[in-house]
Amino acid sequence: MEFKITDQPINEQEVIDLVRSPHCGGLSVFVGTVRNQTKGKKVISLEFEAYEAMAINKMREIAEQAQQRWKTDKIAIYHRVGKLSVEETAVVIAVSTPHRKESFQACEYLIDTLKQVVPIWKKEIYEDGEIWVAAHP
Amino acid sequence: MEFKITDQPINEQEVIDLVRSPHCGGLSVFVGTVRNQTKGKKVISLEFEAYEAMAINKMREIAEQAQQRWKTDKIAIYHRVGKLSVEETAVVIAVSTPHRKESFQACEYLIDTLKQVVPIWKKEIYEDGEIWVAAHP
Amino acid sequence: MKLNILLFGIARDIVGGASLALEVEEKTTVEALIAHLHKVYPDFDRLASLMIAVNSDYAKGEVVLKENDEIALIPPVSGG
Amino acid sequence: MKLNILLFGIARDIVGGASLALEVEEKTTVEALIAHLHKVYPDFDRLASLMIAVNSDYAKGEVVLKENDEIALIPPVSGG
Repeated sequence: MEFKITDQPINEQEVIDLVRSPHCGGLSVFVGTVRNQTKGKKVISLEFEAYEAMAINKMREIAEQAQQRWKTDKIAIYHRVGKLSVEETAVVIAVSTPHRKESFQACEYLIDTLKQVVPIWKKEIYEDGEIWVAAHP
Repeated sequence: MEFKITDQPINEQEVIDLVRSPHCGGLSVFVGTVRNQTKGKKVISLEFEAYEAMAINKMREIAEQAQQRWKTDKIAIYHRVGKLSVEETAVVIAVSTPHRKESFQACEYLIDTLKQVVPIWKKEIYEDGEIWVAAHP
Repeated sequence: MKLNILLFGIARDIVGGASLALEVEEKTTVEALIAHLHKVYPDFDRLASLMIAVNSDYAKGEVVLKENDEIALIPPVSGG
Repeated sequence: MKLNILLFGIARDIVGGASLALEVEEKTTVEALIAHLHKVYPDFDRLASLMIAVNSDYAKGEVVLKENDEIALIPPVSGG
């Protein structure tokens, strides 16, 4: 298992190659990219901040849950921090499993759960202001 | 939409970059790789053969179905032909959608349906013989 | 009329070539062609399925074949 | 005892710094610390949630804090 928080652009190929395995036929990847709008409001850029030590711990924890539940072979999670422009990659999750169905399920579980528990924060920057996403009810 | 049948190694990054979009936050990728065994039997290599013109037609057809059903933004499908070794990539499907859930659903639909309708054939080569996969009941 | 049938995968192995030239009656249907092929190559009986594609799409049994159609024999697919 | 609390995201903006040094009573619990912070910084009341992490994991309210713990304030996360 490989986990990384980085302020450099993420190379998706690198993350994919980390989970390639001779035992696996299925390899699912989720790439989270910066969208140019949220609820109709134009987004200029995003800024991500992480509590790095804990973020890596929680990534490992959710990866171990996925490993137990779906018997995944390898898992890699890379998350970017700092300022990102539209279309840039914020997160890459890659999972290999012997059969494909499990790779999809584990990959979707990992991104859904990462968004709930991994201590990373996203600020959306608009033309006329900025907001910490999900901070307020 | 981009579809390709190629006898050269597939670069996953290239396929991912084809579907990157400013309108999308979710980008799902499925990579089918050569597994070292099938039902406990050791696999040495795989050989893929395609009816290329029809394969591209059917890829476009299933991509249009996915586009209609999940409002996908961009879809790319690359399939390798020729002889492949263990761990090599046979197929890459990449899908971008505004929100992530649809990217997973569309990507899984595409690989499941590709396996049912796209005219590509796989021969598994063992130490002591070879077999066209799924040919016999 | 003369048909040229493209062969792939195990169908190529059974027939022993990448294509098959056949002389058939005018207005031969897909279903008649399949029946004919099963008779000449009994190994086709052992396949899980055998379909005909006409001009790059799966064709139903009642479709009538024409001389210039691109015809292909499609044994069970196994891509991905 | 003295606590040093790491601050992230909107919590950093509310407090106005990357960390907060606090003098608290011995055996202060997570829940008492949260209550104290809400009193000093009322803007925390407007957040969807506010949690405390102790030594890189979420801590329950009854956990007793120690001087050398790594303590962090966790406003609603939004990674991915």
